[in-house]
Amino acid sequence: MADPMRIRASMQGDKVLVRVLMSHEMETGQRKDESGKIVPAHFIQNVTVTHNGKTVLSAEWGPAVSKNPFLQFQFAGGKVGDKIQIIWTDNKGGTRTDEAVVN
Amino acid sequence: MTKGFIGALAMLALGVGIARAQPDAGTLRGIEKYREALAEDNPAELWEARGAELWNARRGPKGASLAQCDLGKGPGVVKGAYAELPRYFADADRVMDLETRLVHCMVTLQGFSAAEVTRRPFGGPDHRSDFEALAAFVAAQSKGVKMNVSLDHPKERAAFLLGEQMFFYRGGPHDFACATCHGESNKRIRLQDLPNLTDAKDAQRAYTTWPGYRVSQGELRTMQWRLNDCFRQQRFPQLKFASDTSIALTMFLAHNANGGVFNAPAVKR
Amino acid sequence: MLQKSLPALAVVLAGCAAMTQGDYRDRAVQMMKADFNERGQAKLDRLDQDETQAQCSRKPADGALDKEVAAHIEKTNLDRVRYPADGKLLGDWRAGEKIAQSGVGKQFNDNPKAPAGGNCYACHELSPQELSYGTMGPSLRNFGKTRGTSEAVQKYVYAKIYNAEAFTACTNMPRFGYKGILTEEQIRDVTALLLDPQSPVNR
Amino acid sequence: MEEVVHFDRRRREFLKTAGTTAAFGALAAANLAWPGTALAQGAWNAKAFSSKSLSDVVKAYGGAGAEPTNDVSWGSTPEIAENGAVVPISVTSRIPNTESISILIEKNPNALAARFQFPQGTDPTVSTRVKINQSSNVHALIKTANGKFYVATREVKVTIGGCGG
Repeated sequence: MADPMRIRASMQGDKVLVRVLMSHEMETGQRKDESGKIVPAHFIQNVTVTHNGKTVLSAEWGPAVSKNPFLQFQFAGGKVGDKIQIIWTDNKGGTRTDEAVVN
Repeated sequence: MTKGFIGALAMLALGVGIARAQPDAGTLRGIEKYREALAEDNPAELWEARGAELWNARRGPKGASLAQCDLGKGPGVVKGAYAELPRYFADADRVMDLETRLVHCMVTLQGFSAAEVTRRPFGGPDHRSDFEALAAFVAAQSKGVKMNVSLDHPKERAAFLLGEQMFFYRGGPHDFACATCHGESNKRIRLQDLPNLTDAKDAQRAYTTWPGYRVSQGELRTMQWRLNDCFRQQRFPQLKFASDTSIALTMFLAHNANGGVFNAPAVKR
Repeated sequence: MLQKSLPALAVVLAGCAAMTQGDYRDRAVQMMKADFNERGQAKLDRLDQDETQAQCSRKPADGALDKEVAAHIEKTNLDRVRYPADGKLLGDWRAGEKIAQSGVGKQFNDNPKAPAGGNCYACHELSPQELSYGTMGPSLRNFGKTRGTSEAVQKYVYAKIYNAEAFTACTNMPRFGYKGILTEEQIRDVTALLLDPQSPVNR
Repeated sequence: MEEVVHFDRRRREFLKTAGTTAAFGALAAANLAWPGTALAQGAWNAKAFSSKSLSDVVKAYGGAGAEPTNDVSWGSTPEIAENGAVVPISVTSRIPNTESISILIEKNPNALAARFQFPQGTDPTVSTRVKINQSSNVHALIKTANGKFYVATREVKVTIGGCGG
């Protein structure tokens, strides 16, 4: 499910507030399907957020992050019109990159 | 069974009625905080975005988009359409809810077969539902619009009255009807408030918040799914997707919610 | 399934101004019977009502339940109560607590061979440890503590769980024994959950 | 088969999105070798994510122990969750030079849920949503730039909801 992320980046005072929704199953590897077989783990492991090319957040995730993950944080030094890029990669090699502009 | 025993039973039954369970205030406040924390940044937006793409995508044997689909307010008019559904459509000579109308448009505009597009109408871990995405997209275009479902056409009125009968119809091993859980005000199942769907205020609050992102499933669910899953828990057989029964019940619920301001997709437990 | 023909409905609806409530009821039943698929253990006969279900399928507009009908419902259902042959009415409250917590059973996606739950907490407060309880039914907290465990009380509790319609016509509570949802042993266990002095319900 | 198809699709989309620069292509290829692959963009500490306890997670990140702290606020984190599948967690550290915040769920099969690293200029505050199997202590584990670990703890109750079936 590599649907685009929903990224909101907005100025809150002198900080840029970033809110992200990602489309991902975040399968734990412990759930059984209807035939009783274990569904293999499938989850986002790394998230990196860059602002004008500089990393402003990096995260490691396990399968306990909820399905269709949400992330919110804030950083200084940004302004309206700046570019935010987010990359995630999962444990099966899936990945997705999306961008947003600070408003 | 003696007379005395029956009398004792009656007294016991009365005694049971005295101590009504009061919701634990601290627990309910905590749950309220939980719901507030989830109200923003609703993953339903992911479905809305995919629905918008699907709406405009050229698909099916005819390679057409749904952009000319008439949801009741004219071809291609999406804004406010959901707040007036279900409604009678002359071109099909039938009352339709949103999903039934989407099937109609997929068949007539895009050339799909109805059986094909409704084979797996609900999404899961290994399958994504186009209806759930499209319903999220269409419903979101009615945010802030007052529910205004008409019973002017005889078939609309008939659907409502049939839906009402179904709502109160008891059956199955548990004797459950829709009304068992949704016919009284101020009741909870576990910690979830049960809307009284025969009461305007409760019906408005409930109906205007579907479709919803169901956090327990991580899926966007629609009214068709809601009815299907209620019947599962009523211990009934499986309701057919976009069936007349589903439309009649939806008509009953939607009309009861008239006047409520539409505010979906919402977040649901 | 979407191509289902509707001529019958069209004919009925053409004269709908003249349709009575009873007509709508019959038409609604016909429509439902066409609009469900059997799945798993949930066959289409689950849409067939017994007498009690039919008498209790009432809209608010139908007014209060007729006293004679109510008495009839309670009498016929009381006659259907079957007590255990060995006369033992109290089981294991620990097993009863598990039954009270479990909401599975009889659904089309449930394993028909696995035991069903009673789902008591969905509607009732019981043990103080469980915060997540419903309010559709009365609180059963301290049920045995306030009523004792006399044979009359035991028989009442067993019978109420077995067939609640015997005591309150058109109650929302399922007829767990009569409808084969819970076994005799399970009903004994839930009876113990309510009455046993050691049960958390009474502590 | 399904997974293979999905993988290819994701990979294609990735390449399309990120552009087919050599660097990104190499990254995608490296990912094939999971598990245990360190990605160019950031390491994934397999040992930490398979740890069962707070102390093992601290060890996996090179510490000896964590000192309890009250200099953490929990924002919108609820004390009771209607559904354990999605529990909003919000953590803000007031500890100077906070470099990372990890969120641990004591009673989950593996304790560590997520770890966030804050470069200079990023506030040590983060909100996310996690799965909590049963009522449990939730730990916010803070690591500072000088390698010290601090921990704040709060309980989150998870309720059973709905019709139960």
